[in-house]
Amino acid sequence: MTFPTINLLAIAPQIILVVAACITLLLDLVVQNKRSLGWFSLGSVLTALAALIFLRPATPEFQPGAVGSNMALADGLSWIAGAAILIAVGLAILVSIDHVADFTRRIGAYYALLLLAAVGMLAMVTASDFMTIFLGLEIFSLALYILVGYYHSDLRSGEAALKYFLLGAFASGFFLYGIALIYGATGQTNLAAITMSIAPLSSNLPFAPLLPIGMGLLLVGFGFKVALVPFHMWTPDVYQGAPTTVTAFMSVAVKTAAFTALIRVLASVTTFSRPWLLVLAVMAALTMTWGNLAALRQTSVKRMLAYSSIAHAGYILTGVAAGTERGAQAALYYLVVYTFMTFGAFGVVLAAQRRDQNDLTTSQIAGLASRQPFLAVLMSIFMFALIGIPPLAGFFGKLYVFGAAVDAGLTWLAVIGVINSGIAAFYYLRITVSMYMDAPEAAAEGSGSIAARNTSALVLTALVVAAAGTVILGLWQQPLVNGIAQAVVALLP
Amino acid sequence: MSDYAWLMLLFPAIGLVVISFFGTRLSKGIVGWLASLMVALSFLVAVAVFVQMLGLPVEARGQRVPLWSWMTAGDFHADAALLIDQLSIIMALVVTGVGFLIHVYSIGYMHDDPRFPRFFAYMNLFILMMLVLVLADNYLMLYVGWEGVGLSSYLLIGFWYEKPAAANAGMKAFLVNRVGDLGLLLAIMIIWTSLGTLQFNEVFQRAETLWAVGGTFAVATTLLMLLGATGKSAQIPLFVWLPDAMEGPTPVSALIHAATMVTAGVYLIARSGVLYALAPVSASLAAVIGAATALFAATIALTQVDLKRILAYSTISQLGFMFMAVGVGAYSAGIFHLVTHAFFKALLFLGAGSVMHALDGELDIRKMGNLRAKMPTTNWTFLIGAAALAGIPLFSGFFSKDEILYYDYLYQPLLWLVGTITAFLTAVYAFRAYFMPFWGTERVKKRWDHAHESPRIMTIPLIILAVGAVVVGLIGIPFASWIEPWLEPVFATAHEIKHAEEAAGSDMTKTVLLAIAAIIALSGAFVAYRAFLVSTEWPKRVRASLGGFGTLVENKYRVDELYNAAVVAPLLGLARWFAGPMDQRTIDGAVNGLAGLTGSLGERVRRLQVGQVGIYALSMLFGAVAILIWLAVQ
Amino acid sequence: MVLFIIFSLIAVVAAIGVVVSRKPIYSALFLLLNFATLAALYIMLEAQFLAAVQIIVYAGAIVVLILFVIMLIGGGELHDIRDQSLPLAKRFTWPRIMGLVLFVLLVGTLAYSLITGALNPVQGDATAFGQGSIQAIGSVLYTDYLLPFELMSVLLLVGMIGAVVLARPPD
Amino acid sequence: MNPDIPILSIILFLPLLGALVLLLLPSEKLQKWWTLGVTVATFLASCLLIVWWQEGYAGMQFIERYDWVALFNIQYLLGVDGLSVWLVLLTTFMTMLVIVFSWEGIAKNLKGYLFLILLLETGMIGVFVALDLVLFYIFWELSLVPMYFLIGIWGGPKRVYAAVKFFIFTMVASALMLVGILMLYRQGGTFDLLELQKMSLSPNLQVWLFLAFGLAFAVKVPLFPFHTWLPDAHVQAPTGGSVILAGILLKMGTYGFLRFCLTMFPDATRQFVPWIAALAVIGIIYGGLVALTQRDVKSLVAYSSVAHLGFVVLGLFALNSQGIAGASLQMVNHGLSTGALFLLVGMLYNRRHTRNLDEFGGLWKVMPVFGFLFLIVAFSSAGLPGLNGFVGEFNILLGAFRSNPVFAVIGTVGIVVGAWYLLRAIREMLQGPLTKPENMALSDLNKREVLTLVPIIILIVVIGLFPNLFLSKINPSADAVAAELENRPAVTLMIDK
Amino acid sequence: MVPTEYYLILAAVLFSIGALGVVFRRNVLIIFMCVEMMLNAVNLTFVALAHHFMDLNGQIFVLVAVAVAAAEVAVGLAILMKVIRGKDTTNVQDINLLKG
Repeated sequence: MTFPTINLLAIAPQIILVVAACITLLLDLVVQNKRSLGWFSLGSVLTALAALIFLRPATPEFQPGAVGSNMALADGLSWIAGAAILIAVGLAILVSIDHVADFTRRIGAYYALLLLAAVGMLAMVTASDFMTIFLGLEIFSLALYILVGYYHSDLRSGEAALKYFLLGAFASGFFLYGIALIYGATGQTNLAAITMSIAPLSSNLPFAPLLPIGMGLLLVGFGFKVALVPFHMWTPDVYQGAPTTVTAFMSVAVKTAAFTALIRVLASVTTFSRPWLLVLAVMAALTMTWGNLAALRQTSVKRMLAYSSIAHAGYILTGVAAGTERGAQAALYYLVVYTFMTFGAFGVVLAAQRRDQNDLTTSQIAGLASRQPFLAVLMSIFMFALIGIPPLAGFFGKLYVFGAAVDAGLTWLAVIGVINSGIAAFYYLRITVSMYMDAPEAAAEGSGSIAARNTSALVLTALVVAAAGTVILGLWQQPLVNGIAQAVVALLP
Repeated sequence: MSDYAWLMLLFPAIGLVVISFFGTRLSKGIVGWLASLMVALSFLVAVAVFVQMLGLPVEARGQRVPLWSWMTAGDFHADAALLIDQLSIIMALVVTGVGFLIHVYSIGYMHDDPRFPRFFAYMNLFILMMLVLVLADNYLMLYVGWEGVGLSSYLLIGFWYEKPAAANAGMKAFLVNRVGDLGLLLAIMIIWTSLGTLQFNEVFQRAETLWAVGGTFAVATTLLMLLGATGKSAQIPLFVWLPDAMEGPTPVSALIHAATMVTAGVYLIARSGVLYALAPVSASLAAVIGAATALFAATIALTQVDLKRILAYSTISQLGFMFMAVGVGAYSAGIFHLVTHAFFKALLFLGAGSVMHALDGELDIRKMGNLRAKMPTTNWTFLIGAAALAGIPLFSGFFSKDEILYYDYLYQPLLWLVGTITAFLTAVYAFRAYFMPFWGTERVKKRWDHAHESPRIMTIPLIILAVGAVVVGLIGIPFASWIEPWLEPVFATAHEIKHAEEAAGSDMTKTVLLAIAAIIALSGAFVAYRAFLVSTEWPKRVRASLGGFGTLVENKYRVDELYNAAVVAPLLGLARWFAGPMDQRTIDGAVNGLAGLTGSLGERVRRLQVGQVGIYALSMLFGAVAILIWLAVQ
Repeated sequence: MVLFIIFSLIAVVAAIGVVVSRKPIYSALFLLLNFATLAALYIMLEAQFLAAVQIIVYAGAIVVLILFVIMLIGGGELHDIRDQSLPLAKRFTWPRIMGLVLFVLLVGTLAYSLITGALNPVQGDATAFGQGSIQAIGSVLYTDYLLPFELMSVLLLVGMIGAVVLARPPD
Repeated sequence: MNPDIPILSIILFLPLLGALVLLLLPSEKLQKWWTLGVTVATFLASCLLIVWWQEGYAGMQFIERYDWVALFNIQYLLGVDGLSVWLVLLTTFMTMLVIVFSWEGIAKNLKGYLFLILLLETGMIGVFVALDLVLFYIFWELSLVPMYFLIGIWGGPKRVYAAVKFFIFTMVASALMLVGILMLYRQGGTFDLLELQKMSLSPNLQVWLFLAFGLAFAVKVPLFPFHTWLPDAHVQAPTGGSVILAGILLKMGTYGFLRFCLTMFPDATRQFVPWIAALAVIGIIYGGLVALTQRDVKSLVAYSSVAHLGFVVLGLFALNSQGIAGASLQMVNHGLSTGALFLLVGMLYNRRHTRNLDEFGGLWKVMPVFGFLFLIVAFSSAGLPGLNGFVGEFNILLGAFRSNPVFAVIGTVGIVVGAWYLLRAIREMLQGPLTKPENMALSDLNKREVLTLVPIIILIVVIGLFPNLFLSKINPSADAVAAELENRPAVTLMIDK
Repeated sequence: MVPTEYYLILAAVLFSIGALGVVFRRNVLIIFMCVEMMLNAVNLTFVALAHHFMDLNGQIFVLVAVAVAAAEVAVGLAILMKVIRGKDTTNVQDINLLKG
């Protein structure tokens, strides 16, 4: 009996974060200044990021290959997705430092859960076996169920957690069943092994008809996590009910993790005739349409952004549904970009909402431009990036995903997509209208709490980072695009 | 001569620019004389060109003066260039000569107007544009002048823009002209599309070889051109603007709406003689239109009581004569009448202006009378003008009108008949317009008491024009015409084409017709004398016997009303329908409706989000089952 | 085969019991029955260790925990009050009818897929399978499945933190 | 003649850099002068294009080409030819004047206003110089944002509605163009316009692509019946915004038709000629008639733009040298004359705070200079020969006549209508008795305002008298486009003998 | 020897019943139990397949699933307690502050 050699370096970020999470829990018992917990967590995230960068694909230390009996894989894909996740969690911690005390006293556990959620996500994106994928998924899901319910004084937070949990568990059932059926179809749970087993001839499979069924069930699970119609229903409720810091984090990182895993799974069955791609395409169309339509008449900015994130899941899925190399590249690019812009948008909500509230209505941001012009400018950047106005990165995301769709012969999907972008422009614009063109609501002005409040410098820093990402990834995207290209090339056999 | 001909254009242009930009800072005297001087210089250049041309052999008289390369697009090209030939120099002489006199007259007439400089700027603009029109070397440049005079006409009619009537009249003039211009523009397009050039001589050469007589292109082109000509020359159907144009200052009426601009249509047809020769239908139509207009306008002129309006309808009628001339191919006769008409009609208008000047702007001839006592110079000059208009023998109008009637007779005696009847009517209304103000008794005493002869600066141009109205006829006296051979080279090609169908007239016919014309004119004058001075009851009886028709004529056949009801009102109605039901409600309504629909769809979708876990799970289950069924049947 | 039919019938009945029971406590007991039946089936499938785990974790821990919660929050209020007071017809609102339809479709689809394809007998390594013994499972769990094992520990850590954070009343 | 400097990039990014520096400037005075300086410098730089112009060359000049996103073959590819160079100059020229106009009267947040105008300038220039489809699309969309804010923040009472309508309407319409661009990429593997023009696409595909691109352009132009955003946007926008909107932004649509539809989809273009030309002439008549009923001067000018741009489109779809060259020149002409009209209306509005025709009358008496300038501009707009409008309209109609006389005839009727509404505006605004006491106290234009307008007036006259100065640069390129499109040899002589 | 398909079909039926329960019932606890039942059905599938393939992979997966179920129960019941404390109801129809 021999122990497997595990390439610990390749999962170094995860290890760092787990250790840091434990230490944070311990420190929570002894440290009085809870802000330092935040700084510590942030430090650990940066360390993990540094480790990731140290292991970047260009260096010899980076060995794309199996980690522990093919359970996980550190490759270009996981590197890019991991970086996006770490950036998201880092930003989330950064904006939390000044705000976490608004909604909880259990600050140590809060940071620990954030870190562990990130661990789960990293595990998911590095996973190369359904088992690790499932475990990663469950880790971050559990952590998020808890984090969603973290706003102690808001009943809606608990309600959101309950809904998220019940439906999440329901979806996990489907997900797991899907894995089981794929296992039944192929006799394998390892992605590489599945690729091998279906490569020669599909008739060789133990139970070929189960593969599409299994994939379909799997899609239910993925669809739930990334909020695809019709598995998206929880999203607005949960995003609205969760503390805004958590919303900001989960709205971006979960999508990155789940989409990356989805891409990996799809890539592993690439040689099989793939009827599910059409399912994905239809879901993409439904998702963006539904998300955009439902967002049109929202009065809560958070809820609106939640629907917006649903719509963006549809766009990303468009790239995935193309089922091509370009599609995967596009989806990855979009994910990275989406991380910055959506995080930024929620971050502005956080900065603009009242300290004693966990929500922001559109009337509350009326006249924001005159009170906090810089914040308004940032929000405008995020809004226009989400609309897809060039040269912001959001535009290129759309360009690439729709390009991939057109390339794959899904022109109809691209058409639906661009029409959706137009519909979406309406509600994003409404935010800018409120900020720049509406007079501040008397009540909001009267309460004074918004006008008087200064945005936390840390939040602003995070927002500036997000805005910079949104702008720079549009103008100077060569490094990212090249990295993505390599990652995707390595992915496909 | 071609090396300095462009100076003709330069001087009024200088006047225009200087007065536009510095006019308000200069004294009135300087402005007025500067403007007049510029026209005078232009006139002198024209004279110089003319004199030089006289010395040249016939073949060398027509010359192109290229100025600059104007417009090129693909294989289309048009130069800014002048064509100096026998026809254009005659026109230029008339324009600058009469124009100069009217400028001088205006110094006196407009003396008290606060916008004195602006008036002269407009006048110089007009002279410039008119010269461009008549000197143009190609149709496009002619079009520039064509619309340019339209602009100055618009500005000058609406010179007293505070008066709504004047402002409206200006607008009407421009728009009605634009309708005509549309025809000219389309004609130009056909010419270029078909012949590949717009330069006059090239067009005529190519048309002669490429177009069939009576062919589609020739007919279409000339008909459209005819539309343009009727607009500018106030013929049926587009004459309605000219009577209203009398709202402008009287010198303007004299210069633009009598002497020069309105004759542009005649000039155009004469210039395009070759094309009309190729399209006999259009030419005949022009003649018919001319005849109809002449008679029609003459009847209206008989019934009008506003002195300037009488003259206006008279102008329309006389232009009808010119159309009759050019329509039947008697281009020289048309141009001859154009020249004589320029003198006597300008004279009449200036005389009318002088009367107005004396009577504080009074224009109703029923309120005038016995002015000869107060205004001797005006009286005599007006009489000469009226005589020339009426075609009293030995006055210029007699020769030119007779020339036209002669050719019409040759072409179609019916035309001659209409022309002769019109000539009779002309004599009647011309002398009516003379007798009623200047003879008889002073009908409004107070006005009469104030009346006075106009200052010298106004009477001298009157005198010069009166002399002109008498002597200018000499250039075309029957059997010894100078102008006909002079212009012949210009119209030679056209005549050649027409030659086959032309019936030759004899000297005998001509003499007889001459006699008839003389009798007609004199009897017309006599009738006027009897009817309007001696037995004033008589016209009333005639009027009564005419009944409804008389009312119709008095109301100018209600053409304005007809046009309003048939064209303007429906268009405005359509515009309102477009703006309201169509644009705001249908199109924009569709746009907003689509947005609203999307919004309400969003609202419905939003409502589906009921907030209940069971429903959410149901939705998921639904999705799962749908996916599975689809994948299972694959 | 007889055993399978018996157990499967019990399992299905128990499952239906969970769904239709009036009170949560009945549901919980039916659930217990269901879990136990499954454990029996595991044994039939040579998964002795898992059968034990099934009894210990599911029956022993999970169901007990659920019962505990039911007791804690008071049994009387826990049934679907509205449901029970309504006449039968009104209980079947459109979501429920829809749910039933979907249920039928789901069963149909899954069964159809499972029946249409023939499951090829693929003979694995029976020795390594070791009849689902603790030893066989343990040896792979700590070698090949070390990473998932560690991740499981992280998962449980998260669960632990969550339970502590959430269940403790706000201070 | 062309020194080796990236002149197009300089023109393109000068305003953007200026805008960024502007953000740092403290006082309003400094901001104004700085912005003016930047726009003047940009204008002068764009004049270098003319100085260094290679005469008689039909292709692209001053080409700059760099890889941008190599993986997707997106290039930074700039270039101008005779069809676009005047639009670049028009942009820099009008922007400069707008800054002069905006010297006074911007009540709030002047810095933001100037910033947005500079940003807009970069966007608009970019549209005219970009030769890579993605780059083009970027600038195309980018120009929406500043205009949206200009309307939405500094606009009239219904500004939010107008701004959002403008944004959504044009954005939705151009969305399909993005799909079209992507389909082209799928065919050709490049976004390089020059490469794509050489490619022959299947007629069926061309039709779809034409529709995708055409919709975007049709809305931007705007072609009937996609025009309803325009009156709202124009009326509500601040004067500077209206000037840029009418003067330049609308040209993006016609330019798009010319640069993309005509050159890349020749077969489809020929197929669509009757439809587009029909819409164009409907627009001419319809826009004119609706303008006739408007009481708001700005609204009147806005609808007149519908009519005028109808002419431009009619010219483009004549598919011959005259039509295309005329349309290209007419774009500039319309920019000048309509821009000037909006400036004049804006100057009046600044004094009187209304634009309703009923409120005016007899203004010529108190504002002679205003009246004089308005007159010239109005007649330029009405296509009076000797002024710029005529040159463009004539060539357009000539070209249209050559390809389909029916449309040309209807278009010519539009000239009459065009004169009608403008004269009516003059009649009701400048002429008539001066009755309203508020109007009697109006002051005439001041020196700055005259200075804003005089350059336009000069150009109006110069283009009218010496159009070949401009056409000589347009013609080679227009001929080249026309030659590609003419499936039959050019017919100049039609003989019926 | 019972064919593996029988087990799989049994599991499918159990899974479906669980899913039905989730959408059918309004009591949070019962919904929760139904979810657990679904997971168990999957476990049965795994075990059956593992037996069919003679492959321990499936069994390990069941172990993972059990761990996940345990953790979920802990977290889920904790969330449930929190909500019930706030709202005093277990009927999911009453838990709808968030909607629209």
